[in-house]
Amino acid sequence: MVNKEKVSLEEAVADIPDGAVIHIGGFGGVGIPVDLCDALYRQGARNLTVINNGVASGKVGLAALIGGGRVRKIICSYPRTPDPEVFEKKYRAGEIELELVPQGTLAERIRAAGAGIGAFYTPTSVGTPLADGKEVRVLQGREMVLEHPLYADFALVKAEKADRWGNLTYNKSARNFGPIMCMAAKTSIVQVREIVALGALDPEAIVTPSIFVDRIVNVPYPTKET
Amino acid sequence: MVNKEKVSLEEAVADIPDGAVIHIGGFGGVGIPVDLCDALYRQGARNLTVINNGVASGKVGLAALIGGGRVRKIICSYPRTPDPEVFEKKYRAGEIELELVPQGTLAERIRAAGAGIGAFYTPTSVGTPLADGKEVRVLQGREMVLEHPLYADFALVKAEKADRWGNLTYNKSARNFGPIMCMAAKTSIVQVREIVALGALDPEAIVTPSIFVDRIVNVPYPTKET
Amino acid sequence: MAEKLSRRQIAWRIVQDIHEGMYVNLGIGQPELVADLLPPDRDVILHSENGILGLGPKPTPEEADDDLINAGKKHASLVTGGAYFHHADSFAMVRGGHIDVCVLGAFQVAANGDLANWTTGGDDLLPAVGGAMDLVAGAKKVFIMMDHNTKDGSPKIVEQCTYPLTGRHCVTTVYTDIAVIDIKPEGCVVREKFADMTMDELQARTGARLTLANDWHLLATPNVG
Amino acid sequence: MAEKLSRRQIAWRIVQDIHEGMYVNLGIGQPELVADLLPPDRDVILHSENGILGLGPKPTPEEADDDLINAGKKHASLVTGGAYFHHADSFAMVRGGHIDVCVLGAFQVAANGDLANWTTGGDDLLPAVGGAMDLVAGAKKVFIMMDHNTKDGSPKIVEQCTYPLTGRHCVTTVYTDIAVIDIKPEGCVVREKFADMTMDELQARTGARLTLANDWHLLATPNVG
Repeated sequence: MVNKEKVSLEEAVADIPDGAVIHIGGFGGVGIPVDLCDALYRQGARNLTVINNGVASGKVGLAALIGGGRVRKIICSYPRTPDPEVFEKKYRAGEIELELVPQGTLAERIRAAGAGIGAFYTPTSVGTPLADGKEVRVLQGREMVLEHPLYADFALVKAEKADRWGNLTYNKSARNFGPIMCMAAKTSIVQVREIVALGALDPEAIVTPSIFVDRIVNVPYPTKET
Repeated sequence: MVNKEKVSLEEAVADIPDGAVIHIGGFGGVGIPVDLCDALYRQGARNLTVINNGVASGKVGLAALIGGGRVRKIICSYPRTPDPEVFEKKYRAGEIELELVPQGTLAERIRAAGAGIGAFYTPTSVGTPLADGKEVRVLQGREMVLEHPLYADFALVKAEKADRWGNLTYNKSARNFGPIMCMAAKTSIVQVREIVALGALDPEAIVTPSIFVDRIVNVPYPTKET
Repeated sequence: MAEKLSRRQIAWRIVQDIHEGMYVNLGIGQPELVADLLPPDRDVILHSENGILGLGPKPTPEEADDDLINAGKKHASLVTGGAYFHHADSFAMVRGGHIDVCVLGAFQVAANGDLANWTTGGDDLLPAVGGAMDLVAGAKKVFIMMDHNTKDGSPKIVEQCTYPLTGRHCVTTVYTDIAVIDIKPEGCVVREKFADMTMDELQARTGARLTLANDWHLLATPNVG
Repeated sequence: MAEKLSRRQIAWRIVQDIHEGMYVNLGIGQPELVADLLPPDRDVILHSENGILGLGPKPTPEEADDDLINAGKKHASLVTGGAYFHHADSFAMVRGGHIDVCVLGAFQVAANGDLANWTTGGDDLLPAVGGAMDLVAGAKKVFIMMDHNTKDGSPKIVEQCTYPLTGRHCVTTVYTDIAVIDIKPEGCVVREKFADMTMDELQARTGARLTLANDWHLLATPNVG
């Protein structure tokens, strides 16, 4: 019987090694898998590369990983937060590397990794500093920039409901990067508010089919970014 | 008040001109918008380029358009049917052009058109006759072929339910190419089994958001491919 | 009579160019005022980068749902007919040319339509781009909402942007506190100018050469606060 | 004793290499037999190109739903835990390396793993490729199910394919009516051969040089019809 549920957060993240590349879901604090991030913090892995839309704020979750010096590099679209303590201080001190990517290009690069696309051309960022050094080609009469997939070893994602196969639904704008990150990581680890019986999710309304999910952990009362 | 419902199939397809490029949904007879195709047949447009997974069989819908000599070119992955009368005879007589595309590349080229991707690299078809003349590049250690978006002037699609804004759900495997074709055409025209009140579709379970839909027609008892 | 439009009046003016049935993305900050001034009987469907079509008004504290925010990371609501989707689908809408209008702020707009609105290149703030580069590359029309001049009086409409670009040749129209200016192949064309301001006065406050549209008229708005 | 495996026996043999939890795509035709021989207590999740995960058994005529078919365009069912999705998502699963195994038929397999299974290049049938090229490019393992020889006795395992290719270097293992042969960097390695057939006999029926695995054993299957 296929059952992807792990008994604990600790078990779910136990094998994430130093140096891993990790997709972390969430946008503006919504959909962030704070409990998985905290478990990873306790686990102790270092030298991580993290792909997330931002750099997180507060003291838990991704902010704890950054603040605790576990993250070597961030790939994101919006590394600015009201609280400069966590990321900005480390960045200005040269202790963390930053790759800035337009938000839509970030999403499409993650999807490309999940969908087996080797690279793609996008009009986004042509003529801007973010296209510096990138190949440009005219397609459909427009200049386009070549962008490459963003693979990850692991994805940490938060969803609403899962069944034991790993089919997922999300809640409102907490969906954001979750579905494409589950696609793009070798191993996707999902904290869900509720685990339901196989068959309880409407097959027409499953957002992430089970094939993209490797591990689920039930976290009925998820921690919020603070 | 936004209301994309058209009163008749005739009104919905009235402005499709000779020479139009048309995405037609469906796979294996399921999800084919037969009634829209028949309305287009009656409307009389000629010299069409049609993108569909196959070449249709029977006497109605896409088969009628092909049989009636309205289609100049087909772009598809599977131009073989039990009944050679419709497409094969015309093809062997040189009366219709064929562009053969692997099914996954077909789907991704349609999505690329809808998503504003200028072109993409895929490992599919490398080393085969379907890659002849195409640019090949090594990415992630593999040879990949450059593929271009498949735009269309119109999409004809069949869905299950719509609201007046054009939000759509589909039924089972009839979903197939519908969502990506709605994205990829300048004007997307959808026949639906049922029109429901705005708000009746679960926002978490809408498959095609209204932004991708231009016209809907209520066809409670759709014609089947025969 | 006021010497210039208030921000709400600029937003009101933009609303006049947003029509029934349009899909619209409003940038963070000032452009959010546009939502407040849309007539309730006009079906305009707001897109939010973080996976929402049909963004509704700010909820009451009781109605606020921590899983429902807008791109500015503030609590939001969903209108009847709205839908949720993931980030790649959201930016397929943007990049694929499905958004009719996006409204953004700007540091500088050039006469050729170049836009600079994400970083001044200085060291005071970390560079953060968000979805701006995707929006200006993909939206059918890019409306800029901004003060005509900086606080120290420098022009924000210029011959060439000196700040790092967000996109090239992307701006459709600039709505400022004193003018409505279309960016056309021939350059900056004044469609509307405030009150009895002369073209010389307007030109003096602008860093790029202006021409006056044949069918120009006065920029007049009601008092909307 | 039979001289070779029946098709159902080949399917049974393939089933032994499909494990609990695998996501599997079965090609149209003979590979569909694999589904019939999967033990009911083994959770193997079948993918169908037309947007289905969790393809179930053939429905009764009463249960058949005209909107639910498999990639072979025959009525199908959905198992508990299954899901529907669109074609681009379906081939994201395929191309993105998420399918553990696909099982396909073949005209020819070459010693270097090249596969020809979509057209003989002749004029008798229109060329039709479907999803085969995507599957062989994307699935983690490509299992080929075929007769060892053509009806006229020609080998189907060859040094070089003469028919147009479906993909290069893509075949993992070939399951025929007389052998199980892994395609390795060093070429065709016989893992199992039928009954008391000698390597010379097997080689005589094969168009590429074979080597015998150190841990080879007999290809034995129960009577499954």
